[in-house]
Formats: sequence, structure tokens, C-alpha cells
Amino acid sequence: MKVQVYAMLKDYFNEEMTMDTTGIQNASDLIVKLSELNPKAEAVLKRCRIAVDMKFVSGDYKLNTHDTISIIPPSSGG
Amino acid sequence: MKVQVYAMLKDYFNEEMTMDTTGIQNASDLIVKLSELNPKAEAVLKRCRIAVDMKFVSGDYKLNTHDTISIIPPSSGG
Amino acid sequence: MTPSASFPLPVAVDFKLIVTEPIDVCGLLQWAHHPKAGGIVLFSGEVRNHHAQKKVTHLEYEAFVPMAEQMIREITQAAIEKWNLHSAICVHRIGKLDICESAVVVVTAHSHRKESYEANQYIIDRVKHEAPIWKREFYEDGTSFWGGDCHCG
Amino acid sequence: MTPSASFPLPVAVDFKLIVTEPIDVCGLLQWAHHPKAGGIVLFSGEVRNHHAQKKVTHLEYEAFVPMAEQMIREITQAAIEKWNLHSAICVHRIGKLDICESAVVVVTAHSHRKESYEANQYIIDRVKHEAPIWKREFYEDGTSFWGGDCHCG
Repeated sequence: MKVQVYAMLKDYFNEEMTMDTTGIQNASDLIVKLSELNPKAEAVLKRCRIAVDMKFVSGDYKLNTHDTISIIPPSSGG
Repeated sequence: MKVQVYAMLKDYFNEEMTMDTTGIQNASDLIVKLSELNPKAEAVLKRCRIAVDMKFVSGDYKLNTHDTISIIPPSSGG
Repeated sequence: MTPSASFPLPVAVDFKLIVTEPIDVCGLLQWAHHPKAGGIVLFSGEVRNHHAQKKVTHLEYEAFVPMAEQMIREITQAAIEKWNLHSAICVHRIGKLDICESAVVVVTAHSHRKESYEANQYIIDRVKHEAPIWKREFYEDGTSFWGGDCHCG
Repeated sequence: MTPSASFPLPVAVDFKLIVTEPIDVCGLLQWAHHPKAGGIVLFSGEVRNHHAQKKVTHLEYEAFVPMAEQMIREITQAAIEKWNLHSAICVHRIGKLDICESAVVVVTAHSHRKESYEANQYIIDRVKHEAPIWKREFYEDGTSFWGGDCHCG
């Protein structure tokens, strides 16, 4: 699956990553996996939302190999 | 004293009038006097405020021969 | 928008607050920019084409000009002190106004938006209810009506 | 201001809602005029020169553009339906912004002012908290800070 990160997450990860789905059933699993890949990002990741096809999904959303997943840090627009 | 009226009151009175102070001790008396001069204006006059030198005064404000008095209908700006 | 070369005093001492020409809405917004102001709110009260089921063709506003200017200045100053605004201004137009034209514009600038909204509403509410300014609506059927009149005279 | 030749649909379907150039604040205000709208409220969120005792030199905004545009459109539409607005629009800028420049502008138009203020605040509150847009502040001392970051990573 394709994973895109934004804003301060780009200090910890590549902007766009291709990840294999081994051990990643749902959206929550993906956050855990990313935290393992870079523990420094854990505090931010805990506060992120996940979007699939520009729609926010809950932690138990089942991820698909063909999904493009966006990790959305807390909004700070305006 | 000089009395100035505004807005719909100009349908009932001259815009600027010189009135003698006989029987007009205070601001309330002036409203009564104007209502006598044109009873059709009474309902509006009851809702007017009185200003002397661009400051609102209360009904018991003692009027002076040299005052310029403004009869201020309810505001409807904006 | 780019900032003005020099930043305004909180209250607009040099502006005419009662005008007969169209209000320069963009100019007021431009004036209100301030490097400490994170939230600017602008209210424009505009002439509607209807009132109580009647079609409005235009309005006329009349004011006791020097007193209205003085009161608008006092009300604006009170808001600046109450909320600690970086800038605030209110301009009211008089004379004949067409549909969609601005009768009154209020601009408020504060570090934070909540205070800008509150102060803006405070100013327009007080100006509408207290300043000696009167509206006369003209209808398509040829009749007209003074705002604030009680229909009972 | 004079009315547009044709009046807008309530929601601005043809506007770019995320822009890289300065926001045309006056153009948005102009667009929002509506013959049924008595009260138009404009909010401009501008870059402040300070944040938490630090001097800000400029900001940079980043967005997940297509999703941010879609969410701003949905939030604006929700406000139009909730308050029965005559028009509403929200435009957010991204990229580098200097002090006093508008990062976001919201315009709402209703027959009455109370609803225009409420709807305006509703839109900016939701856009700030929900849309995938991020602010990075740059300080005079050479440091920078992502808005929303928790300083605990």
C-alpha cells in the first residue's frame, strides 16, 4: 500500500512510502508500525488521523493493498 | 429656545423651530408641548430621546432659553 | 493584502465616520491591518431588496451628523478599551443607497478572532440602537416607511 | 460596492479554495453581495508578528490540497444549510506568507447579521480544526515550529 505523510511527519518519514501489508490489518496497526519504524515520531503519530481516498477512517478500518493512505497530523490552518 | 427635529418628525414639524419657554420647565414638558402642537406626532414623540448640545438628557433636565434642543426619534441606522 | 507603511492608531481619529459617497470597504479593511492582529472581522450592513413582504427599491439615510459621528467614535473607543483591540473603525453612509450597497461597515482587529467577532457585534449593535441615524425605505408600490416609526401616529 | 451583474450560487463551486497567491479579499467580498443579504461578515486570519513571546518573521502553510478543498467545500455547504445563507465562501492560502498577509478568508451573507456572524465563526472554527492544513512558524532566532506539534516527539 502507498502511505503519504504531511507537515512535521516529513521530518521523520519519506513523504511517500510503499509499505507491505504484513502485520497491518487496520489503520491502528499502521500507526503502530510507523511508530516502530521511527520511535521519535510516536507522540505525533498518536495524534494523527488516517484518511483513505480523502475520507477519514477509524482505527478499525481494514486496509487494502491498493489503498492510498494519508497520515494527517493535527490541523493547524487559519 | 431652538428646537430641531429629524427623520419622520419632519412630517409633523418644521425642521428647526424657535419656541418660547412658557410652561416648559424641563425636557418632558417640551415633549408634551410638541404633542399638543401636533397630536398626530404624539406616538412617535413618546419614543423620542432629547439631546442638548449633542448629549442625551433625561426628562427632568431643566431647559434653558439659550439651549439648542434636538428631538431624537428611535435610531434605525445600519 | 500588504500592510500599510505605518500602522494605525487603534481608533480612526482622522476618518470621516458619516459619509455621503459609497463606503470604501476595501480601504477600511486595508487600514485595519496590524502586525499584532491575527483576526480581522469586517461587517457590512447592506441594502436588502425586501422588507416584510414588500419590495424595496432603495433607501435613504439621514443623520444628526456631528452627534452621530461623536457617538460612533465613543462606541468604537469603548470597544477598543473593553477588548484591547489593535484597531477598530465604523463608517456609516447617509443619503440615497441602492440595493447591495453598504450602509454601514465595522472593522475590528484583535490578536485572536473570538474577540474580533465579539467587539464587531458590540459596535454594530450599539451604533444601530443608539446613534442618531434614521433609515427610510422606499417600496416598489411608491410608498415609503421610516425605520423606527410605530405606524400608530 | 456595486452588485455583481449576476448573483452567486450560495456555494462557490468555481473558486479555487486553496491558493498560493495572495487572497483577493476584496474580490471575495464583492462576490458575496446578494440582494437578499442585509448582513455580510468577512473574517481574515492574518499572520501575526509574535507567538508565545517569540518574534515571527513569516509563516509557511502546507495542505493536502484536494482533501482540504473538499473539506472546506463540505464545511461551507453545511453552514449554508444550517443557517440558510445567501452565500458563503472560504479560501485558504498556502506557501510562504509575510506578516499582515491573509492566511484564510471567510465570507458569509445572510438576511440578518446575527446569522452571518454565527455561520462565519462556525466555518473558520471547523476549517481550522478539521481541514488538512498545517502551519509552520519561522522565528527571528532562526528556529521554526509546526503548529499542532506537541514538542514531545
